[in-house]
Amino acid sequence: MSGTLQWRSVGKTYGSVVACRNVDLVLSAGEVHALVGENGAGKSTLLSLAGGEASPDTGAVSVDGDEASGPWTPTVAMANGIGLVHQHFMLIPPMSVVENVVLGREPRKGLGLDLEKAAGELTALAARVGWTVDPWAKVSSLSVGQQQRVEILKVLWRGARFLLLDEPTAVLTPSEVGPLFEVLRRLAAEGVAVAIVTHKVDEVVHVADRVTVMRHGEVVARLEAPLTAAEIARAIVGREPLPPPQVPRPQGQGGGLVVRGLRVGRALGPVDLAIAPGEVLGIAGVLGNGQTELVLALAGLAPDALGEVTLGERPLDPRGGAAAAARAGVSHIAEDRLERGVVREFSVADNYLLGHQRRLAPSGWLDFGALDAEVSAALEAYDVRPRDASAPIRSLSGGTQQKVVVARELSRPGLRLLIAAQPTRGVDVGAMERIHEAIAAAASRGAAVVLVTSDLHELRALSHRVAVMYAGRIVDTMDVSDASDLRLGAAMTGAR
Amino acid sequence: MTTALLVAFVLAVFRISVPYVLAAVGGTLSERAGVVALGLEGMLLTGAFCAAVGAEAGGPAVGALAGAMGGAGVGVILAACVVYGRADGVVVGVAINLIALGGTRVAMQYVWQSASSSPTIPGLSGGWAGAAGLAALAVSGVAAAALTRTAWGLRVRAVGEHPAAATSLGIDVAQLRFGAVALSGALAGLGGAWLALDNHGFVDRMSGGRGYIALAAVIMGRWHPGFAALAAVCFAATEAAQLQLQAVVSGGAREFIQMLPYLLTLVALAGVLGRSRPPAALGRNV
Amino acid sequence: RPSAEVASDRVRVGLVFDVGGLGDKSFNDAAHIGLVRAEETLDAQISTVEPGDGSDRESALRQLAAAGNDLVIGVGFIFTDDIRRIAGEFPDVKFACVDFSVGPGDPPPPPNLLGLRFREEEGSFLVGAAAGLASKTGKVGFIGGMMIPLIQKFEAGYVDGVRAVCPTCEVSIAYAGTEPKAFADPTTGKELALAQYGRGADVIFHASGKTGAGVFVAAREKGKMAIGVDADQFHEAPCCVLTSMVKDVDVAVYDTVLAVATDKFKGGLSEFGVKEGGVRYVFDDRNAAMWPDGARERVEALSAEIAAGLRTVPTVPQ
Amino acid sequence: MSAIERAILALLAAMATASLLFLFWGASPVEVYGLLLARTWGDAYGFGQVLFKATPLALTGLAVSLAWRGGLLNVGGEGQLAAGSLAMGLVGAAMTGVPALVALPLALGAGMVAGGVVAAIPAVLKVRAGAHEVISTIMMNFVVVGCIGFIGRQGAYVEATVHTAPIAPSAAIPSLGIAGSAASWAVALAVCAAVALHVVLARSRVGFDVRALGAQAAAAEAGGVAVARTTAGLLLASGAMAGLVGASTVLGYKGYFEDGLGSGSGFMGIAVALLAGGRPLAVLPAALFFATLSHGALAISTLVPREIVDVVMGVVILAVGLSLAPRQGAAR
Ligand SMILES: Nc1ncnc2c1ncn2[C@@H]1O[C@H](COP(=O)(O)OP(=O)(O)OP(=O)(O)O)[C@@H](O)[C@H]1O
Ligand SMILES: Nc1ncnc2c1ncn2[C@@H]1O[C@H](COP(=O)(O)OP(=O)(O)OP(=O)(O)O)[C@@H](O)[C@H]1O
Ligand SMILES: [Mg+2]
Ligand SMILES: [Mg+2]
Repeated sequence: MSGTLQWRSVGKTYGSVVACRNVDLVLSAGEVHALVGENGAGKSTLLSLAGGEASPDTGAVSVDGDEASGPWTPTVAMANGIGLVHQHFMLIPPMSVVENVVLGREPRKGLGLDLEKAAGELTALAARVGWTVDPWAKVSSLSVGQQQRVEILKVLWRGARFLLLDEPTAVLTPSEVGPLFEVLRRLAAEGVAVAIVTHKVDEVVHVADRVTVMRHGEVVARLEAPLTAAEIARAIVGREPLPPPQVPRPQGQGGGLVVRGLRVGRALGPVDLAIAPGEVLGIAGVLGNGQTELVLALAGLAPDALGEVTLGERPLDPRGGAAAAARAGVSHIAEDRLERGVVREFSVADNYLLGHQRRLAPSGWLDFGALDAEVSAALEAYDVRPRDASAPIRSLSGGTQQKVVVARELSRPGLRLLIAAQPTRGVDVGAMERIHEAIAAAASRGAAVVLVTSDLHELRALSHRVAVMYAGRIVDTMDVSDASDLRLGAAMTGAR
Repeated sequence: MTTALLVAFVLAVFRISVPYVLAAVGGTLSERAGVVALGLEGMLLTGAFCAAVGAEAGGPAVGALAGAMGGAGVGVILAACVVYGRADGVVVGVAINLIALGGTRVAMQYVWQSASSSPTIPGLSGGWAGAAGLAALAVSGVAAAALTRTAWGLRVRAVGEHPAAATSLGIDVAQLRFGAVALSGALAGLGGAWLALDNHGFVDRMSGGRGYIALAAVIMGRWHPGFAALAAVCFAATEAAQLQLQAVVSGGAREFIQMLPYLLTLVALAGVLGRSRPPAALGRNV
Repeated sequence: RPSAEVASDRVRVGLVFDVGGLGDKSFNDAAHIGLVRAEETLDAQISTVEPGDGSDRESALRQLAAAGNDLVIGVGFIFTDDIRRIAGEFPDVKFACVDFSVGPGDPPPPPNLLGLRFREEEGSFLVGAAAGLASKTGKVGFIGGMMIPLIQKFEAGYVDGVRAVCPTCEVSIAYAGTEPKAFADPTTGKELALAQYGRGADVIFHASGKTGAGVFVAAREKGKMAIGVDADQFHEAPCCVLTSMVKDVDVAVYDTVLAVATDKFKGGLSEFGVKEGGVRYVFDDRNAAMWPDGARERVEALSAEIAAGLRTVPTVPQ
Repeated sequence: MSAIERAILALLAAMATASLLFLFWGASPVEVYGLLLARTWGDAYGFGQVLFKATPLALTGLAVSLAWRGGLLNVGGEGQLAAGSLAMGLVGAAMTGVPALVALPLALGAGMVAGGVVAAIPAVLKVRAGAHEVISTIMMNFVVVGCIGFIGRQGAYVEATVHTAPIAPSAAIPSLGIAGSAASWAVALAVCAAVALHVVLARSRVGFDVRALGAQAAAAEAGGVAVARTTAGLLLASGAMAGLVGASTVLGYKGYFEDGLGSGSGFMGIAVALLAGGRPLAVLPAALFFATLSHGALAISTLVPREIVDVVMGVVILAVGLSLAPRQGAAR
């Protein structure tokens, strides 16, 4: 049993929630093993049990067939060759790459740290995998893709033989996913066991040797290569996947969003674009090329923005605050849900109220009757479970939280512009379908839609036109039918 | 200014800066580890009291040691509540300061049968001012080096920025925070000891808000021990200038001279030093 | 308000301290000494309260008045208004207030209230004269606690005393602050004293409560002279205390208790100046060596002048 | 555990600590507590004094709570209440011959404006320069004390005193007449303020904005909350609330402003707000509790040092802080 990581009948409950129930799973050297399932199915829990960050209520985790005698802590897990890469990066932004890598296992020289030595080792390790890294760069200055490399190098530097990756591709662009998978395959070939969690069925087909499908904390299917996307999707949702929603081409022109010479600091611009009412403009690009700034400026949240924006022939101040934008009919599905999208400590109802507080308090006093009615209707329409408006939003799964956000943003009367930034990041297949439907519905009701996404499927399924951003500018705009991987990829890397 | 006056001024700055610098460096360590340093005032006060008791019993050296231990004791209580008890750091800081205030007065009545001051104790002579000032600055240098150049410092910074990340790497966040806060208590307690030893006695409320000023220095120093010490020295310098100026200025301007240090802080806060960013996990429990 | 206590022959006295409280080695302690002497020699039954913040003062007075004391004493000018009010409410209890303040146009105190007033400016004048005579550099200093009219009285008398013997002498004036804390801030006291010594002053008079402890530390460190206040503060720095401006609060308190015990208490104002022996300077074997030849005689003469009413001392800084 | 249970637990912990201290001092806890209760809730005068002392604590507690709910810690209560009290004293004194219906609102308004003005500087520094309000409000406390001394000595004080001229009778808040105690109808003002604040926070749009801002500023901003304006307004409102303290001390009790009048309640207001968890309605019992300890301290000072009560107050806050702490494994 050497080279195996084994979960033996593990169970874990959080309060009344059963995160894992009686799960048996073996991860062997040389394989890439995909873990899939809906939000809250227990995938992350399974990984954190192996990483020693949570301890199982029942069963145990063992490496090479031996169960650890003492408690299974992160340190013990690491010593046994387990390297866990979290969905939300566990990197310390103001520190350098090498500091992040050595943290907790620092090479010493006398009283001090020997960072030079570690930096050398790190550079060599990166080269072996096929990457180049600057060990002295600050993590905060790195792109998301680079940060992920640091995460992986961090566990490899600690001698990981079992590489556990939780949704590593959720934040990557398609052009970054391919190379990552190549590295994973190479590591597997070298004898590393790789487990990867993802919501993207195509990726599973592309990279995995074996697939374990989870639902409600239990393993519901085990599949082996060769795999088909449809088969996996069916196993995840337990039914046939829906066809992508149809967004009719806009008929009328004019009256939509017009942007001229928009700049935000050094990060964006100048940018010109126009979106007709009912049109969906998809924005592609490697993260950090001005998309965030564009979104914030259109949402009225860029205090240092310059330039002219009109919506329905009326001016829209990119510095004017979200309230003014909302009055003009702008809705904003924020990129960073946990920071900007929801108030984590608020209830579902209060989160729904956020951004509608002016409308629902015409006299200055909140109209709780109207709020309750709207929230109940929204929970029903979007199938938010549980249907409890007073539950704290942080008790919902990420996908469910996102449904509440989408419901809130699409319920704005007089919606003229919908800005959807990464609307389905980390969201499971079922919720994704619901959110796509909602965006399509907004467009067919006549809203101009800006869709910023790193998911090319989503981009192609919903957009009429596609714009590619690079270095703060729009470098290419095309009809969706012309948006081939090749053309997109070229534009995203600045090679036009 | 003549040379003699300049020397007098510099010595005054040294003397005044000792508690500020030590408390500010301690506060920096605590906050870099993610624990709000609102308890500095209580640490200074307790340190001063313990130093007076210690010095009365065994001379200045014992006093200094007792002061550091007293401050560390306060740090330990604070850390226990915040780190292991998971209480809010601001709440605990407020409580600790109140307890130190009342506690020293109760203890004074027990030890010296006076609610207002100790008898004269063996303290440090005036010649110590320069040495103590330089030593305090050296402490800030050591702290800066320890934060940036040692494994301990790396870990302290990590738990202050991203405790979850540190935990995932097998670092005991609670233990590190506990140590940093206890150390900050010892440093602030030593600062308090200087107050008592330099004045050859302890009086009620001797810390006189210096802990809060030290916290201001931590923030003005952008959570860097060196800059925090610098901010503390600047504070001491305006205070010294204020005291020296009183000898030459008269009339209504006096009130404004006395406000000088605080006004300067406000000016500094108004953006002269730019915006600063606290440790990301400051005040957040894990 | 009926007293619940059993009547007794012993005179019962309650006393409320000022901020700083017992153990300040000057003002409050002096009052306490007078009270304890009354306890010992007059068999008075005494109780004391150290109030916290402002409104506690009135409560404390009321508490003591209601508890059946024959005499309730407030120590400090800050009691003036509260004690007036309470005296009106408890006409059967006698009250006394140390440093009772009367502004222009204030009505006289009620018959059951005795205001004990000291002419601090006169005592300050005398120690000012001593400072002017003892100074070799022609520079002397004054350090006040909180900048309030009461303390400025000390300043005024002191400056006048210095000028009377040494018209060319320079007097530096400094105050520790504008809050009550300024009476309990030895660190600031020390720094102010060092600053004044550093500028050439060789005698400093402090009127700053516990802040003065720092002045004495500075005097010891620099080997320069300092002047104590309220009580004889020689022991604070035996090397260096030229004299002290003693305010015999203890005598005033004791005398008041005595008056009550012997049924001779009369309300009104009672002034203690040089003439009455209520304020004085200290000259004895311990500090004599610090006084230049003839200085003693000169100060005695000035003292006699004041006592005889031949000289008036200003109460406000000129 | 409910909030009430937590409060009771904290109370028990503090009482136990205090009992140990009393025993150590050689006093029987039963006797000390008995005396404390008898002299506070057990007699009319004591009860009146508790009400009187609770009023400033409630007002500063509300001031701190309000800011706290919006994510700000206002440590400037001391300066704000001092400025407000001075303003009330001066305006009150100028109201001779003015009917109460005008004089009283003017005096109260002056206090609120003065408190607000003191808070305005930290507010501007916060929104313009990002200055941390904890530091700037602490600095303002020192500055205000200096300014008040200056203003006083430049003629605001009656000569040779540290207090202002008496206020006009029409600007006075009537006493409640409880056995000669200092309690006045300013108590009602504090209760109204608490209720009003509760309703505004829970039911108004502004209150919702404040809560969102306090919970998560970035999400609030994206939800249309004007962060800078709300932050500044919040600090001003908090300062104005603290500026009302003079209603109890100046208008309801002394009849003039005196140096240091009401000082200490600014700092204790933080403790009150913490004990109340920032909830306006809970501020009232929290203020009563601290006022009871504070007045009771005087009564028990014949048996044990009065300052033990300060320690007890600290332990209460500590115990509340500990009992509010999130339990292991709970969501962050
Ligand atoms: N620390 C925790 N405390 C309480 N409940 C938790 C905790 N972690 C996970 N859960 C619950 O356990 C269940 C499984 O969560 P887990 O994170 O493993 O799901 P997942 O499959 O990774 O979901 P996703 O696809 O959204 O990432 C969820 O219902 C979640 O609410
Ligand atoms: N400490 C926790 N307490 C309660 N629930 C938790 C906790 N941590 C995670 N969860 C829940 O576990 C589930 C999965 O969490 P995870 O961190 O994987 O985020 P997610 O749902 O995948 O969101 P996203 O991927 O969009 O960031 C969610 O339902 C989340 O609410
Ligand atoms: Mg997950
Ligand atoms: Mg997820």
